[in-house]
Amino acid sequence: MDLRFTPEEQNFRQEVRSFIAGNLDKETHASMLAGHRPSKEQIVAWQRVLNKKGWATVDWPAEFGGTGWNIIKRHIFREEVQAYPAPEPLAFGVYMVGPVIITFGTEDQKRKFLPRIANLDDWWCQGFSEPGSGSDLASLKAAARRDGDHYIVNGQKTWTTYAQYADWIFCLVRTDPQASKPQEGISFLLIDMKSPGVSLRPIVTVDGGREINEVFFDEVKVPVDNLVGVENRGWDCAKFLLSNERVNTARIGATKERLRRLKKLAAEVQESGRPLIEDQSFAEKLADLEIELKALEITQLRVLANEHKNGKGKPDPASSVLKLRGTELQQRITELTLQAAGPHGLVGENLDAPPGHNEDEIAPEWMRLAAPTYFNTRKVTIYGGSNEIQRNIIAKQILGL
Amino acid sequence: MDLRFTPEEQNFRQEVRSFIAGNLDKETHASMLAGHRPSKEQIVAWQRVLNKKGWATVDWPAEFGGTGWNIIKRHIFREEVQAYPAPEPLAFGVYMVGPVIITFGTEDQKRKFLPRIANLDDWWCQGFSEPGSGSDLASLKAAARRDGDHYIVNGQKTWTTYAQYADWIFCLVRTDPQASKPQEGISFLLIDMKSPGVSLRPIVTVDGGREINEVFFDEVKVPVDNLVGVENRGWDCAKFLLSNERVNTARIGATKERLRRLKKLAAEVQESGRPLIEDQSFAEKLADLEIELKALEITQLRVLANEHKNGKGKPDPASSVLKLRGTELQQRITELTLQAAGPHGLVGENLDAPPGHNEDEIAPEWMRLAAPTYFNTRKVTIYGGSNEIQRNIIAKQILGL
Amino acid sequence: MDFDLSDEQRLLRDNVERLAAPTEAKADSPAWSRERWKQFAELGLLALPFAEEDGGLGWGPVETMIVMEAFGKGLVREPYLSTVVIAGGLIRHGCNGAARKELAGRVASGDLVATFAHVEREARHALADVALSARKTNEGFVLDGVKSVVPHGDRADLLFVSARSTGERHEREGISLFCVDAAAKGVTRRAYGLADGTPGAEIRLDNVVVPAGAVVGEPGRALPLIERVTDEAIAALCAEAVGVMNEMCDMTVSYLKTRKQFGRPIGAFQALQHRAADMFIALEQARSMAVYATMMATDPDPAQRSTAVSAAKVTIGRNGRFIGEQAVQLHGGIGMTMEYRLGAYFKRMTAIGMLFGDADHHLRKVTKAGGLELKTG
Amino acid sequence: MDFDLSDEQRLLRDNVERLAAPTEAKADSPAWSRERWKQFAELGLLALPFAEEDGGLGWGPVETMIVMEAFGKGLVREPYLSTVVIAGGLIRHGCNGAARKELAGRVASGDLVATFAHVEREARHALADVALSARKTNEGFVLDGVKSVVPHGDRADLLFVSARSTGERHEREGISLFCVDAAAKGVTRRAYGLADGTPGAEIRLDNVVVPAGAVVGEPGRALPLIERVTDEAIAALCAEAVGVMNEMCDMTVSYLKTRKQFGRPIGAFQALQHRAADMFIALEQARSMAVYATMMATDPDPAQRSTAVSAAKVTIGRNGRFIGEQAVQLHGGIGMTMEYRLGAYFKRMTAIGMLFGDADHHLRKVTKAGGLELKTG
Repeated sequence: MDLRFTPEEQNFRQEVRSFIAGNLDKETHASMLAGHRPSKEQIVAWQRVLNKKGWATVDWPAEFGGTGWNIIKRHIFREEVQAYPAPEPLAFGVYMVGPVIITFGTEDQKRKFLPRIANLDDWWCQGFSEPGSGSDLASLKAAARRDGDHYIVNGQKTWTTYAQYADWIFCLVRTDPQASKPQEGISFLLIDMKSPGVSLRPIVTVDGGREINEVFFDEVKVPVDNLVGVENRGWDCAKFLLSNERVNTARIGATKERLRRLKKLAAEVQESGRPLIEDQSFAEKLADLEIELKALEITQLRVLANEHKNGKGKPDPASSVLKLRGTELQQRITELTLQAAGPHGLVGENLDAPPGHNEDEIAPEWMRLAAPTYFNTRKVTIYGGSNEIQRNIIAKQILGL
Repeated sequence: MDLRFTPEEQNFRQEVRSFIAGNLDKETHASMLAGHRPSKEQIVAWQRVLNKKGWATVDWPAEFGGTGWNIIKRHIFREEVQAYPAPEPLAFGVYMVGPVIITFGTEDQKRKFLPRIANLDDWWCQGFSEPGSGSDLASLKAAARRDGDHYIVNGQKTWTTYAQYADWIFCLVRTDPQASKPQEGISFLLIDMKSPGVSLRPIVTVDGGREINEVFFDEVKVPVDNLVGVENRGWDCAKFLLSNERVNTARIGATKERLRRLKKLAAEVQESGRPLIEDQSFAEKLADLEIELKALEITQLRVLANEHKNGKGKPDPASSVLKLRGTELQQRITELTLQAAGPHGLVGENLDAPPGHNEDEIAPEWMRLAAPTYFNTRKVTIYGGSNEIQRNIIAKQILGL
Repeated sequence: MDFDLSDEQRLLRDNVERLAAPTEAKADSPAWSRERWKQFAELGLLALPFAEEDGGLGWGPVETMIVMEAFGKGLVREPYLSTVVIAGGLIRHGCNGAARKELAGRVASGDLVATFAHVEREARHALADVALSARKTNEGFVLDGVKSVVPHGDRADLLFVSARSTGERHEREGISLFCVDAAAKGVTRRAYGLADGTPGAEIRLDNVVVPAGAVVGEPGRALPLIERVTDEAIAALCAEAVGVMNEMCDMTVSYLKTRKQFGRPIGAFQALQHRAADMFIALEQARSMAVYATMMATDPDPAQRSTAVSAAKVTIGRNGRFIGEQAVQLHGGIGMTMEYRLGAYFKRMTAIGMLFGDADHHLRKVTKAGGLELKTG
Repeated sequence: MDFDLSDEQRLLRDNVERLAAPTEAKADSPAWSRERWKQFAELGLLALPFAEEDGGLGWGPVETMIVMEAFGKGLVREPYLSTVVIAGGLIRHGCNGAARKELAGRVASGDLVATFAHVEREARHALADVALSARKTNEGFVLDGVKSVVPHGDRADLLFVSARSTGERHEREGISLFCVDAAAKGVTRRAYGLADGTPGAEIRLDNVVVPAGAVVGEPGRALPLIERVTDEAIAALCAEAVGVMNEMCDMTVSYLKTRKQFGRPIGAFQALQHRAADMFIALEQARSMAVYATMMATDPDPAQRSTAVSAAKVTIGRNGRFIGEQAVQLHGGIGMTMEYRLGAYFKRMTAIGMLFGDADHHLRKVTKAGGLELKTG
């Protein structure tokens, strides 16, 4: 047991950091630093830079374009990308459907989809939730019936992030309505968003942004070749994917970056001539967050090391701890940032407003973004299996209750 | 709506305060101020002083020795007693079995028991919980079978506070094991602790004190005259009693007194030459508690005013809020007191040690009592219907979930 | 002590609740209408706090509490707080004789929308942090500087503007208050929506000339007046907050009863039941502190008044955030969308938490004041 | 970076866990035995941290962590922390040459129980607050004053006593450390049980004469040594705490599975399941911070070391309290009794929370140090 990063690991970190610094578009970086989400174009451009370097899909097995790095290096890489901050490779492709195709897909599927996922030639989105199926995912109703070489898909998905950009959607659909358990009649389908019968309706969120959508399927023809894994066994793919997602949603590197920024801002903001950070109560809240974050960082390393030891594909239920605490910390930082913004945090702004636009004189950009970011970040304890569901998982799968 | 105390109410408060100051035994007062529980003798002596004045049973209807005061005066009286601090009238008699006898009892029972309850001629204890029946009180097993003019009681009660002092115990016992619902076969019995077949086993609590006991009944003969209310309808008495108890367990006056004391102590204790209370973080915790307590105080007045308006005997489920928050605040203060004690809080002491004994030179009495009081106060969120049960009550009875 | 509403108060509550009843439509449109404002006037709501001799109803903080709570429940966007409570308070406590009567009349009739322009870019929550300059001339004053985050500053006809006539930024002395026509030369405003969708503005005063008669209260000594009215405003805001929280709790409980997952209403799950119970507790505690603030907002002792109002703001800020966040969480995705009315309440609650200082700011104030009185009685 | 235990470490863990396995009997009897102490010696545990040249095993903080965690699980009352970790640390870092070797040997063999007498009546958690006086004479020093809350001070053979040889109370300079025979003339001790049942004592030194050779480390400059060893002690205590919390969590989960109310195990109730999940999370976070403290306790930079260790103590203090309180709450009445072993763990956890400063004290330290490093890597 040695918990220090080795010199080799530290060198690797430097290498990653220098690469990002030397290759990331300055405007993308500035905009993210200010608290904006990267745009579609920025995400695509950066992922292609990474892919060219061979770093777009570092977690994949080497034969499919992975780097073969060990768990620590992969952790360092992800942390550096988040903390710089730079856009992360598109999760729906690289962390979600990609690993599912690698694990459950056919050779043809791998050949057809993986390189395009890596290069973000295809933008993927996720079709899991439905209006009536949130936490109870297995109750989903969108259905696919077999018709020759095709499935005919009907139904609706919702909360689909960035569906407006997407070329493809991976969906859970019901293929056997007669199955004895709801989990058993579900299949995992890949659907071209350009297929006739696919339509979208944007959902505007409380922060004023347009991130999510409803997706409707009306007699959509999907080639049976687009089934991943075994018909009616799509639940296996879903469980595999969701467990991966839990580890990803901790986003510790990104939280570090936000916290570091907040600390800097709190040193600049003054009340009655005294920097906010000199207020013991505020300073202790920041220190508290730093401590919680350190604990979570080490917990994440422990979970990763454990997964590594136990072999891949075996999801560690402790990843629920990462999802839970990770998302809580993300929210906590947005609360404190809003507090730091003070009255000018009331100068709200649409999260999708272009960076650096001309409201600057009313209040600095970070203050204007504080409220919408706080609003928007409420989502993180809801999606990816709500934190209540994560507590169920811990109670049942870890504690055996 | 006028939320200020009227001059008459303020005068009344002064009158109560002066009476306590003029009549409470100095040693009792000093010992309670230091954080000790009053002894049996102190409780008895003081209740008799109160009874002589006509103030031992202020909440009872005037015909049974109540004062006829309105809800506000009764609130003021209780608050003054707790905040002085002076011993409160013995709850098991005055707040629990007394009102049950008044509401459900026979004329004979009223004549026989009420004056002795008021004068603390009889010390009562409570026989509700059993080893297998805590939160699920209705699952109790202690049984009474009819045998002529008597019930024969067999079984066991537990967590019986001060049973070692008690002359009488009021018990829930099962009289109809065949009843269709567990609540329906239960009766409310008064049992003389000197009856043959009654025995005790003390339970020492983590603080080292001896407050609670197990009580065993082995073929105990109880006259049928000691049944309160209707046979098999004892659950009505129990519900009535428990709802009263919830209001009582808030103990806001006592909490005020403890908080006021803690504030004083925190001004005396120094670290690196600076009083603890000048530490912003500690001072804010105290202020926080004061605010929470103020909110609870007004909530209590609102609940009382509401009960008053809706008529007596109709328990307000909002009393669960009082029990929940009231007990949480009691615990919070013991935590902060322990924190204020610092390293010398480690000089633990048995809560039942005589006051002012000779360990004084090792650490002041309040520091020595800090840890055992913290330990002991864990009970308040457990007894009287655990706080989890109170949340169930709020969810079901108030919110209709 | 008496918690009952009088018959008149009950009638007021019923009337206002009817007028302010939340509708699906309203949550989507943050705009307010002069039409409804006129309805308020007809009901006497705009005359509520003014003395009868000034043409008002002569009602007090309890009536204001009743109105504001109903407005909170209905998410009313009209400038009642700005115009009637705050500007009204400055008029009542700051203006004299004829001016008071005239302004009160114009507010009561619904003709005049007024607001208080006080916050500055660098000031955060410190009320004494005023830099906008008031230069004395022979005829009066020249005002120069910028006020920001002025609620309803976009359409207000009349502005009460705090300015520094002497002394340094942060000093308690030297602050004066001016009554400025929003159409006056040199006044420009830039309208924007606040984070919760209510209208706001940045207001720039470029050498705005005002007569000596525009001074409200004592020149150079306006801070105590500002503090007094701010405390009254916070008390009213606390009542509004209770209405907002109440509605969020109600929405959540009914969502828990109707939304089904795993074959039963999600309200059947004990963990969610307990969360709802905690929301109810938070609401009841907040309600009690709103009552406390109402009771103390007119206390003659400024120190006691301010500490009590700050204590209420602490509870409102924390419990409001807890209730809002949990309401969104228990609703899941739907609670995050603009289409569902919860979001608008959540955002309003967030804004209330920030207005006039957040919970931590007020906790610090209570702490510095030595805490709340723990004396019984 | 590597989280795996070596084969040797795994063997150590298994051995210690076997030796320290909790038994019902032990929770009731807070006393410790010289017999078991000898068993520890035989297993090499008492030689663990000392250099091989001093007759020790030359093991490091990870091994200490393994031992302490197992001791926490088993609620071991033997003076390992006092004698091996703390006195051992003072010996290792403070004593020179022959003295070091001799003392290390006596500790390792189990012949010598030693402890550190540092806390004073007025000092609270400030390590520099030393008033016990050390007056220099021709032959050495005369010690005069009182130390309190000395863990295992009742039976220790050897006392390390901090004293002020120059300067004022609170000053960092002027503190010296002495090695004092507990049987020396002028030493009196008053034994009592600490709040968690472990033995403690107040120790009075009335003009105790010690030779110049009794000074440990540099005279007047002992504070850095004391801080270093205190940090090592806190790291070890964090590991013990993890063992204690782990056991409380395990007890609670199995109680939830067996205790029946309303016709089913109470662990079937979702609100209690979620509470148990929160306890598990608190445990895992605490475990991570104990690992962090272990890693940082030997960091060459005293500032980084101390801040990291304080951060761990914050987590341990808070999460330990949460787990302890919830364990008692979920057990209900039975958790409050001396008869059931949970109570002893709860009290130990409470004592650990107080030892060397509570969570708030350490949060203040972290804050004053400017927080934890947020740099990646």
